[in-house]
Amino acid sequence: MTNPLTAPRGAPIIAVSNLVKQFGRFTALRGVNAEFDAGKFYVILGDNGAGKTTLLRALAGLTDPTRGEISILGKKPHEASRDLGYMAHPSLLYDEMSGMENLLYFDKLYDIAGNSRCEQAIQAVGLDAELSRPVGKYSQGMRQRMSLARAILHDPKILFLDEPFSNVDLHSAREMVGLLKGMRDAEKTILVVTHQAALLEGTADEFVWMQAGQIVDRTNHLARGHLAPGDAPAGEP
Amino acid sequence: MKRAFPILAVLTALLLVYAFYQALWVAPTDALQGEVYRIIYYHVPSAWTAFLLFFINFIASVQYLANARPSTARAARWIVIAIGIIGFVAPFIPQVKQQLPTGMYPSSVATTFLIITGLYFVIGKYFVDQDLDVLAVTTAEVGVVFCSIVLVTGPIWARPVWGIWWAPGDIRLTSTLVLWLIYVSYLVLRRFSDSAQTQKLAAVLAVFGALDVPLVYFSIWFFRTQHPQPVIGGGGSMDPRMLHVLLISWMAFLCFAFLVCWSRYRLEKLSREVEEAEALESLLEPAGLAGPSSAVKTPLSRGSK
Amino acid sequence: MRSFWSIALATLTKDIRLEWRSKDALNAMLFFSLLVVVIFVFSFDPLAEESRHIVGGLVWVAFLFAAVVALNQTWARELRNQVLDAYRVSPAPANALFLAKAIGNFILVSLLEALMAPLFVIFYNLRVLGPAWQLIPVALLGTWALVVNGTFFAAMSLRTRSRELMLPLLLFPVSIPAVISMVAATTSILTGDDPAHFYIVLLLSYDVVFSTACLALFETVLQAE
Amino acid sequence: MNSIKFLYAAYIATWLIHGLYIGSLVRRYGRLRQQMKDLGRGK
Repeated sequence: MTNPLTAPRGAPIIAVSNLVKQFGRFTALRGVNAEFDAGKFYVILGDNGAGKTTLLRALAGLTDPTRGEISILGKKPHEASRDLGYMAHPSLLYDEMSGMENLLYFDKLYDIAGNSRCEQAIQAVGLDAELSRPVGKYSQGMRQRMSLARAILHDPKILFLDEPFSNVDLHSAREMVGLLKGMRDAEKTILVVTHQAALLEGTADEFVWMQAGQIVDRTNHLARGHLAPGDAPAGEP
Repeated sequence: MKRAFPILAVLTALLLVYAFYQALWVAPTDALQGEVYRIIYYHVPSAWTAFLLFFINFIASVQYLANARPSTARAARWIVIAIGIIGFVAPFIPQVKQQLPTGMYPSSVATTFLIITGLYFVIGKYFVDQDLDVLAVTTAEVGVVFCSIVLVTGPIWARPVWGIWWAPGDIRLTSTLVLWLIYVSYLVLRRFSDSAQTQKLAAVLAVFGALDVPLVYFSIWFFRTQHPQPVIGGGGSMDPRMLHVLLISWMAFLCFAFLVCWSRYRLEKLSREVEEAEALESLLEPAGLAGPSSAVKTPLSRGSK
Repeated sequence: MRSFWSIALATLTKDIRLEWRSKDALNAMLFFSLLVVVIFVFSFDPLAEESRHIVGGLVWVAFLFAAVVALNQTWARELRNQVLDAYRVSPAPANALFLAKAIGNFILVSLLEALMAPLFVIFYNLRVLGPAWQLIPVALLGTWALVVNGTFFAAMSLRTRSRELMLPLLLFPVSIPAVISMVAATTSILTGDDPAHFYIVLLLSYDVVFSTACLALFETVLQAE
Repeated sequence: MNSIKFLYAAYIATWLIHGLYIGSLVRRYGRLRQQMKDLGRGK
């Protein structure tokens, strides 16, 4: 396999330069530099507090960086919002409404009216659009999948997923991986933050290792071939 | 710049002593109120100073918000110019002239608008980006101090003259109280904010507070005022010697306010630099990580003396 | 522009639907406003002769308390599961969300007032001496005045520590002219002594000024994390 | 005249408030200086 750093398959679609994010005295990101190419599947790995979620939130335009630049499709994250799908660790859904009702609402925010689009999204994640149960009564796995359906509702070019497999049983997780693989094959760019990287071995194009607010390594395999200069061995399972 | 502060401090002290002497011994005794009227030499200048500071806070906040985008900054500039032109020309139009309250001259109204416009551009020239926010904190805090003095000396004056501490229908004291409340809530928001964008939130609140001022004034105005006629531009009943002393006193308090603002401004700048340095320190903390350490210069070199 | 209104409408219907599904909160709120009325009745003797002069103030202070409790709940629903983030990553304009929330709160607070007002009338034996129909514009404009800034400052206090406490701290000072106007207008209508027109105009200008300011500045508040 | 007391009270109150505020500024400067020292020591 070729090294993706030297031979990119697609053009860079996301460029991050010198990104710093501080919450008071706590530093979440300390100078992140990276480019992500179109149509690739990235997995971001690292310990708790390594800055993965903060990076994803900054990319999605939810949090303004203290310093540094983010360019998505040549625009700022806010301006590129139509091309971004974001799935967070919390479900980002209203517990008291059914999945379909939720999606019909979020549909309006993207100015794409129509039940069919929502039904497609629900079916894409392997759920039943007829399900009238409120989301609050879903199982964790179903809720995660519905959350994914919300993120892909407007058919974005780029997907940011934060811990999509946490608390999901292995079977559902495998299904979701298959789904993501299909989307990658449909030329979507996908960034996944996860602790269960083993699930994505063979699916992901690249593993991005983060530690203490910086990207320390990028590898093609889950096993890190070499360590970054001055880096301690990662405590990743 | 460093040496200017003590020189100015000495001058201000002299001016304050002179104003004190003028207020207590030179100014004539009021025929109706007796000696106690001399409170106005502290009360009124403090009020004017507080209003000026709050106004600067408003301008700084508007500019801070407008500068977020070049387009809004440009729009704000043109709006201010338009207000300046209209305010300069309008008082001389006969129909508008008639509407002005007695004792208010068109030329003074026009000058006021000119000063307001000028202030916007002067502040915009000398304060950029975060400095605008520092200016806003400074003026709000010092303004609240002066406003507190107005609110304390007001009732002390009212008691012997009116026989009551506080007249709820009195327009100026009550609207000053509301103004004080608004700016205290502004300072509370700054203290309690959890956001990385406290400055923006505070600026928004400052704009809301400033929009509130005319509404406060009109709402109390209808209650009918118990206050004596305005001291300046209201009937001209004031002895010119009294006015003279009042203006000297205002000059003295303005200089004093300037000094206090200067110290507060420097304190805020320094503490932000310290915060930044602490943040940088935490940025560099885990040794061995290849970071931006070489490129980082501590910003404390200036402030540590 | 069309999408602005459709987003606002969708948000509003969504909020009403959610409010309806979790009726507990609504019921608790109704009970709370009932309690406020009863407390006021016990604190201020309803049989006093001059009750007509003070009841305008009492009613609006009671409404203010009920409104603050209701307003504090507005954004709570958006914070659960961080649904607000889903709105923030979407291209939907922030104003539309604000407008929907403000209208939703307006409906809710009006509902509470509609429950409380008759109780005040009964307990205080009120009989209106002035033009009674003017109470309607006063109530509508006054409620909007409280609600528009209340919704705005409730969103602002999301970004602070101890947010439930922050809302009244931010809201009350700015609301003083509105409170003065509605109390004075109500009193002059009840007593029939003075015309209330001036205050109605003042309330209207308050509403216009602050609705504009809120719509213009809400994006700053929503995105200030 | 008794009202002269009010005059004195007002003047004293004014300088008391200014004094308190300047005192708080001095205290804050002191705390800042301490912070700066700590910052230098931390390195």
